[in-house]
Amino acid sequence: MAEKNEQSPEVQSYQKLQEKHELKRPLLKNCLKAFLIGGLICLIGQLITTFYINFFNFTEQTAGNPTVATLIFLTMLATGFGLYDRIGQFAGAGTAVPVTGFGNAVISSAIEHRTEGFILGVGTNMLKLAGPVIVYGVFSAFVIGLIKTIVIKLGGL
Amino acid sequence: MIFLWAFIVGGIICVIGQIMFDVFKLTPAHTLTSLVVLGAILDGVGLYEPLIDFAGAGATVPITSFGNSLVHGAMEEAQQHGIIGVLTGIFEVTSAGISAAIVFGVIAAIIFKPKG
Amino acid sequence: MTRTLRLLSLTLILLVLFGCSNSGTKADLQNVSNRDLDQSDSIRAKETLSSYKETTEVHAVNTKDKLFVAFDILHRNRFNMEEIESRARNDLKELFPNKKIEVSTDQKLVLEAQKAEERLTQKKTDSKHNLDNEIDNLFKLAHKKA
Amino acid sequence: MLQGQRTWIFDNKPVILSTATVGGPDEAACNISKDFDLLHDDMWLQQSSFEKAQTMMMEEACDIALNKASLKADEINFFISGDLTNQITPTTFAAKTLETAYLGLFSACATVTQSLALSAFLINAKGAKYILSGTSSHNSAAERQFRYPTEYGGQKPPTSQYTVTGAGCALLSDSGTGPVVTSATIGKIVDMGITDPFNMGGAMAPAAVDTIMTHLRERKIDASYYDLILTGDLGEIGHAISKEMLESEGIKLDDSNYKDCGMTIYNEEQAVNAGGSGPACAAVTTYGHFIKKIQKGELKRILLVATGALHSPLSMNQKDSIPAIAHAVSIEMGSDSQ
Repeated sequence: MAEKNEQSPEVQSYQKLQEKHELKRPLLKNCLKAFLIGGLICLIGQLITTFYINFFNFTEQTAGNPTVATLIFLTMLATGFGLYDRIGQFAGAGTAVPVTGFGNAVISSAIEHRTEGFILGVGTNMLKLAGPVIVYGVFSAFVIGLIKTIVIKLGGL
Repeated sequence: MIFLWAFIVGGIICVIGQIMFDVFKLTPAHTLTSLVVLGAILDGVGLYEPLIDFAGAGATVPITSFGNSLVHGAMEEAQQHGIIGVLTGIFEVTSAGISAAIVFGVIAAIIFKPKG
Repeated sequence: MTRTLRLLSLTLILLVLFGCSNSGTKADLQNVSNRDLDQSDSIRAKETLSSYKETTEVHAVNTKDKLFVAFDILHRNRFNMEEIESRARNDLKELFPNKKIEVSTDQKLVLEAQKAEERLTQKKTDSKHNLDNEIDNLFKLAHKKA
Repeated sequence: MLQGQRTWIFDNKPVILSTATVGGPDEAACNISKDFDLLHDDMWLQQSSFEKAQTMMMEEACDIALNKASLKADEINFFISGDLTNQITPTTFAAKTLETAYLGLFSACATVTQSLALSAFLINAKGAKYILSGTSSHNSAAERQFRYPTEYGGQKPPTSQYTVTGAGCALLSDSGTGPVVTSATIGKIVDMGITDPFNMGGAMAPAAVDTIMTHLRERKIDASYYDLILTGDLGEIGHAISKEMLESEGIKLDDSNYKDCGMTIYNEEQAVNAGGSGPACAAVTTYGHFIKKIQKGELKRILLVATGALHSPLSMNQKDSIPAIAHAVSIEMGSDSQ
């Protein structure tokens, strides 16, 4: 990609031809599906939160963790029974962006690699897909926390 | 009301993800990583908490909330111990999502095998 | 697939309707007469917060030296929740400078404060000791962190 | 023998004595399911891993081909085969079971023609009497190696293709009756800078065109010599592109004499997006469906151009483009080519 200007005219003309025939991704339809399914997952999350608030001793603040854990538990079942990849093909980002998508990335990697054993298979490969999310989540939190603390210390904000 | 807004806000965040998939042709890993960093930045400038107040699970369920809760954890320590707190805070921060995914991942590996 | 979609949207609408329909019942605190259980401060606090244009529901419980207020606001104002909460806190501090005050907009605490009120009016909370317990529980719950 | 720069003409007429195809559950539901010799309804084939399942399909295909020709494994000189799973271990373990001399190949989805061309060459040169030439792939084994875990809910774009679960095998000999391998053209790497791993057809089409053009030129024949020019797994996009490219070179083909295995195998209801792919795609379609047509006399001469994308997950992550290759082998009806 970086060598775009080095490409020969033959390659460039081929890529034009290729683009002409390439099936376009149905953006509008995909976005609508992502909206509906993604929204639905969040709605289910809200229902679970409300359930925990009303029937257990959780506040809005503390109900977040059990809600996420419950959603990931449901994801485990959907992934294990081979449903999540099918819903994912339909919903795209609608199932990838909620925490259920994160859970699915971890859980699907874990069960995929069980044939290679629990330490070298499951253990090493579990975070193969979700690793970058954790890595850059933590790192960006560190950087932002640092910047914010300095700004506050300097009397800004 | 909160249910409606959870649906709408959650849906919109997913649409942003879908656009990153389809228009910018990012892989899921790139997309999710960008969204987590986005969540962290939004919390850094103080916009994510109001969004949670407004949309409830619509803001806590999407992956962006990882960034939010990580920054929150770091900031809490920082308020007590200053700049050192950011460093020590970041080690104490855990997100329920990460722990839950790992625990259920191992359980799933014991119970299930891929359907193919 | 269309059938599934239709089913989904139907459940969705039902859920939203269901979620919107739980309006709060008002407990009449003026009936509480016991001096130890005097709730007149709570009534004043509720009047103050009810005068805000954003509030939809206020519940309050107090002892001699503590006051707990939980309130809910119009959904469109939830973006400014922190600001409204601190305004309420300051107003109440001014009103009751000698009391330890806790203010919350958390759904759970609104729910619990309402229950505490009901127990007062139904005379289930009938001693100073019980009331102290009630308010301590509310304070504890409000301080719980995620 | 050698004609032109990279085309072999096989004057001694290596014969395809028998062929065998094995498929998985998706293949049992596909367009050409009746042409399979053996179909499985379980992705695992009761094995402990997808890779072992792939090994088993390869073994079964070899057994069936041997049975059809009433031969035993120890009469076979060479087993020439490959696949695209990690260091072609599924094929290697099948070779271990067969206990024959073994040459392992890697040309990704073009392995079927690479193997067939080399086998025909060896037999033509009297280097062997019987050769088993085959290839296999397994959808889940390929998915987990090249893309995501099989249960991961990633959305595949419409340009993506679906790896065939199956194995195809041909038994070649220097004498006997059956379709004859008459010529082969070895392809060269063509890389047009496509980097999207979900668009294999677009990456491989120029390689197919290059090989077809070279084959026709070096054999000094016209495209109409063949009843059918059959590409491996270009899919919808690659098929359309290659057709347009061939047309601009003056070779006009239509849907009746220019087909793609990846578009032939699955039906519309199967969610395979642009079509089938994988080494087994061209193998099962040709050795099952089209060989039967040749045997029945419905087709006389076909040119099989299997295409392969020779990238690896590593090269993709290092932002390299997808290098593609295509090898062509012509198969003609025995009596006609006498």
